Amino acid sequence: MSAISVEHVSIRFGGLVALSDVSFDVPPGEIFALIGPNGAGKTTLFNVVSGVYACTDGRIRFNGKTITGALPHELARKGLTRTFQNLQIFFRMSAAENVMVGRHLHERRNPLLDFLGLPMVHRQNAESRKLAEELLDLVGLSGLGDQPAGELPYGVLKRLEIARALATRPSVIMLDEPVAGCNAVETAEIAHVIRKIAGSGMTVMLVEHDMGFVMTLADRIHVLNRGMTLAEGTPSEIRNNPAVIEAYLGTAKPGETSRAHG
Amino acid sequence: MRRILANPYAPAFALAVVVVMVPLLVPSPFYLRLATLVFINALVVVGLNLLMGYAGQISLGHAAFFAMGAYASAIGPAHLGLPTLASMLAGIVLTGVVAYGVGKPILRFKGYHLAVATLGLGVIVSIVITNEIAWTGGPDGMQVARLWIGSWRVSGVANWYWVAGITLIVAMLGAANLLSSPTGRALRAIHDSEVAAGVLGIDVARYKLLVFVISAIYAATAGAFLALFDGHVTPVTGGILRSIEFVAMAVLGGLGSILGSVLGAAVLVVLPQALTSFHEFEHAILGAILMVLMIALRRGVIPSLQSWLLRGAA
Amino acid sequence: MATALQILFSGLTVGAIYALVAIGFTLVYSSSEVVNFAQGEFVMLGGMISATAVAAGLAPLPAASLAIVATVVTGILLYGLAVAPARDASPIVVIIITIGASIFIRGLASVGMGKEFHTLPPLLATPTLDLGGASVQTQGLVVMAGSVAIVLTLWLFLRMTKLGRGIRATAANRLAAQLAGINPRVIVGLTFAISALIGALGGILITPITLTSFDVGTLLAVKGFAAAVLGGLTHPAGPVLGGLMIGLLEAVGAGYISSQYKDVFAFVVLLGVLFLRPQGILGGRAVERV
Amino acid sequence: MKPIRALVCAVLMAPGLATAARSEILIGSVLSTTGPASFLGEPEKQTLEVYAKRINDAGGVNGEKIRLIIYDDGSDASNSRTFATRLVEQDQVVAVVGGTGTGNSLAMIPVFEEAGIPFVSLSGGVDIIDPVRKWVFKPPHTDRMACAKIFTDLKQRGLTNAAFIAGQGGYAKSMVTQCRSVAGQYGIKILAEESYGPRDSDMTAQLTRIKALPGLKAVINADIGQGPAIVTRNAAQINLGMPLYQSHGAATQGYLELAGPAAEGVRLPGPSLLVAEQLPDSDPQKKVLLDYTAVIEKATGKPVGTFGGYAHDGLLLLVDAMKRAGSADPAKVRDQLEKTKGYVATVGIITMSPTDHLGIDLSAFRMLEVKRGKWAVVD
Repeated sequence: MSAISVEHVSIRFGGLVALSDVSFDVPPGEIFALIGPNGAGKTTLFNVVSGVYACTDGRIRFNGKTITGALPHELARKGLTRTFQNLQIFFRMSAAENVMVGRHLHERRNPLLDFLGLPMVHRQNAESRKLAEELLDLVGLSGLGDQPAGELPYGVLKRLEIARALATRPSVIMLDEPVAGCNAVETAEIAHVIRKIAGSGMTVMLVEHDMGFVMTLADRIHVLNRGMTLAEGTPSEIRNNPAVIEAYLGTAKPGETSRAHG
Repeated sequence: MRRILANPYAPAFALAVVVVMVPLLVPSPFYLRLATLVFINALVVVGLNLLMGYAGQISLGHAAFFAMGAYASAIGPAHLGLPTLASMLAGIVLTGVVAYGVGKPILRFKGYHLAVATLGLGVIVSIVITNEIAWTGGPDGMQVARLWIGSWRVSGVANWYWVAGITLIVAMLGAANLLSSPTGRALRAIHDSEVAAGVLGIDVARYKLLVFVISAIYAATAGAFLALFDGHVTPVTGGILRSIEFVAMAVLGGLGSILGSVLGAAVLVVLPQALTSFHEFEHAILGAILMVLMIALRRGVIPSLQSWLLRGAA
Repeated sequence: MATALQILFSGLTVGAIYALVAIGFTLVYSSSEVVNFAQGEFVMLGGMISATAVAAGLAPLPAASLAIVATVVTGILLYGLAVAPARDASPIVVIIITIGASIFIRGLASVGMGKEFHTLPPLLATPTLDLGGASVQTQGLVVMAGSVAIVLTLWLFLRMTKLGRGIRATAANRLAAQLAGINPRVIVGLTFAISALIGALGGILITPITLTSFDVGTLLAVKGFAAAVLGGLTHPAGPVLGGLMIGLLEAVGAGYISSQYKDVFAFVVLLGVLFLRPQGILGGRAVERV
Repeated sequence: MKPIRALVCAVLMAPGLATAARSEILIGSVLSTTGPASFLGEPEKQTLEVYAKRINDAGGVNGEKIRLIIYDDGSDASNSRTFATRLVEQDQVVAVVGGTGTGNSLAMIPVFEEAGIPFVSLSGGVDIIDPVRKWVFKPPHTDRMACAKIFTDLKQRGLTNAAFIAGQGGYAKSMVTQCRSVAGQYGIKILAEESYGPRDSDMTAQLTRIKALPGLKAVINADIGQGPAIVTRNAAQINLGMPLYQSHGAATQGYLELAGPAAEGVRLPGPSLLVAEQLPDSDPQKKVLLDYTAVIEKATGKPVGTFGGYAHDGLLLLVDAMKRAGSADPAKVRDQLEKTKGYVATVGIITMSPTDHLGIDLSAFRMLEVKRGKWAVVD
């Protein structure tokens, strides 16, 4: 059974067709990459799968169960979470608190007990804080826990989002351009983290423009162009696919780093 | 310095010191009345700050909840034969229920739409209070029976000063507890990014509704206190100008700062008293002070002072 | 039939008044995302200064001109001294600043021009007209025509003149406009001046109907704000549509349902419309980008 | 935390600057000079200030100057109460005259009752003196008296089916409520009670609805401020076709100016103050009324109105009682206030008693009609 099945998904905004009849399957534990030129619909597809947008047609299944139309927080509860292309950091919190928010589903959360500030709430806070530190260590941000998130550099925030997503203990994690704007060292670190989490059995879906990163990391690659599927296969298959080469040469180079909306 | 400023319980502690000190310092009970009014307003503003400053949802209608608490405490004894304490508590619970029912649809709005929707709530409540004369006495208002707790007759400024002051301290402690808990982190997450909060498993709609209800309960409690303290309540209690004043208090003191809420309430309650000597220029000066404070301390008095102090200490 | 027509005219008259207030809100909002709660005071100044000047013996036209100039200067000062210095503050802080400004302006107006109510003579010699069995104030027609004329002029100004295009460019993308050599501070200052002008003009036109006093601005601002949001804060015709809708709802409420609860009726319908069209009646579709 | 505590203390101390010199008689006042009731509060304030100065120029009271301390409650009753506390606790006044709206007066009364300070209210509501409270007096007409005057006139003219159109302020609502309660006694049937908002600018919808009522003979508008003028104009606009009555809230020169020719034929119960010149010389009130008119017009350049007259009566009643008591001692002044007998005021001739802290009767009102842009007495 696939971790994620996208079946004939289409979405329209007014007259604009953003995705048209896209289908693919992601088996558990795989690193699955979505690529395509700007405007191909990669982030839109992420938004549909993660419940941020509702698709116009089609169906999405998660571990065999239909999740079409479910809200993001309901999907998170089932074990699906994501990061964002344009950072969605909680800027008014510290780095550790950002990750602690990711622990939300696994915390006892009773507003009345929270209001009263009972000792068990404080104990739980300490526990969450410890786990948050561990996740920060995992993504290479040891010792930054108390830093206000608003004061951290871009590359660090990218990794903070990954740590925060991991805190929800997902079975599927979707990473939207995890190494955009990162230098070579940071990119290598993030690739290492992704391999590690995939190695633990987690399914990873990612969108990325850095072709070198995608080609070395992904098990399989799905190529979108103008909202439609262009090709799907292993990195070597994609690298040699004439349609993919044409689409990229016809529009923009694979390595381009523009931050335009996908 | 940084540790003191960062301690979530410091504001409540500071206020506790003030509550104990003020009666020793002031020359007449009039100042205690002023302080009591500050506490009552601050109670609303602390709740509003949870909603606006932490969860990032605006309300231009909180005087509606304030008035519901006030009128419930008045109407229970006058028309339903209930003891004052029971009707006060019932009124607070009822206001929470109403906030839940109203919040469910209107919290789907964001930004200026939410502002208009809550403004509408305020207008509606205010019109109902003005027109249902048989129940509310209309624009001239109604008398409020005294509060008895057991054999203790809670009346006069000497009693209400302590009731309001201690309630405010408890409310501030509760707010501080809430903020450093899963619930509070969820609220603060919603403020910065609803979509990120959602993908991390936070039921955004539920938490918005939760904080809306909590802030309504704070407001209703304060409204009940004002009605019982004054012994008379009029529809101005729930007017839209009062709602806007609460927002001004929260923003002036500093959104996201509990101590700021108390200070904002203190400034806007005490300032008109201090400006009476300017006679007809009173309002112009009040407006000018509000403008200048907001321009100079644009994140609110307390957050601006805090970052200034931290910079000085570093 | 005549009753229905009378109620319709009542709604249109009131609606046109709200529309005049609302136009100023949307203009400033679209260029700066600031909701200027002192807009109601512009309306007040337009009416009050004119009425005070007329009472002091000035002819209506010079009195109106004086009022407009004084209000525009107030608008520019408001921007330059209070809003521009806080331009990097959050919208709610800027709103509180404009509320402070409106308390300040109102306070000075009450000292300078007193607290009595004033009126101005209507523009046309015939005060009322008979239309299909209903009677309508000619000044109401003037206000309606005035708000349509103001919207059209504004639209032409925004489309056809260089300055107007600068305002639109700033509204669409502040950074891009800045890169193209447009100074956003000048542009936003200009929109404050224009909205003050519109407010003053509106104040002069509505005073023969509404009468005026130093504190007329507050509630007008509240209704105008609701009208602007209902119509869609960024569409040029939004405020007119929003204003007319609220006016008509109030009149229908007062005429057919309950005059005590007409505002409740209007607000409930307004909220219902916002549920169906969260972007306002004429607002463009907004897709949240993540 | 020290600076904050210091700040709190400093701010709390600020109002303490105004302290009394002991050689003066301190008289407090809380008025609504801003907010919806400022239409009433502002002339009250002007009158108090002008007359306090006149009294002092004429040598003061019992050889002492009086000093007024006036606060603006912004038409908010909770503020009234705060200022009432301030007058008693902080300023330590010996008497209070004020309270513009009925709600404002009612909110303050417990403070003065508890402190034992005479309070002369300027509000219209009958609840203020009914039941009688030891320390509370009130010269103004009650709304109920205005109702009685209008209903008497309606009955005489055979216009027994009437409708109300009223604002939503305290004055308007209280008037309608009190009129409803006494309508039956005069054989008047109230067919409708329409209403409009505080800043509404067009009431033709409500008037059209009223006009369509079968058998309706007259319309009564209860309000203050700009409302009565707009209702009067709208009534003319839609050609109402039946007599329009206003309340004493419209008994001002401002109403005549704002309503213009539309006011022709409108009737209202007003104080003799507005028609002082038309009174016969034998009228005992004439001199007081003309004096008040001359003083205010000279000092403020503005015409007199009902509400300023209330303030005149309130302050002078207090002063009169202080003179008779020979002291400003609150208890003695209160006793003398209660013994006021035949005191000629703008509202009428006041005679108080332990069971009557109002002291005037229906004769204080005259039915006035607008004729050629001026007030004329019709009864």
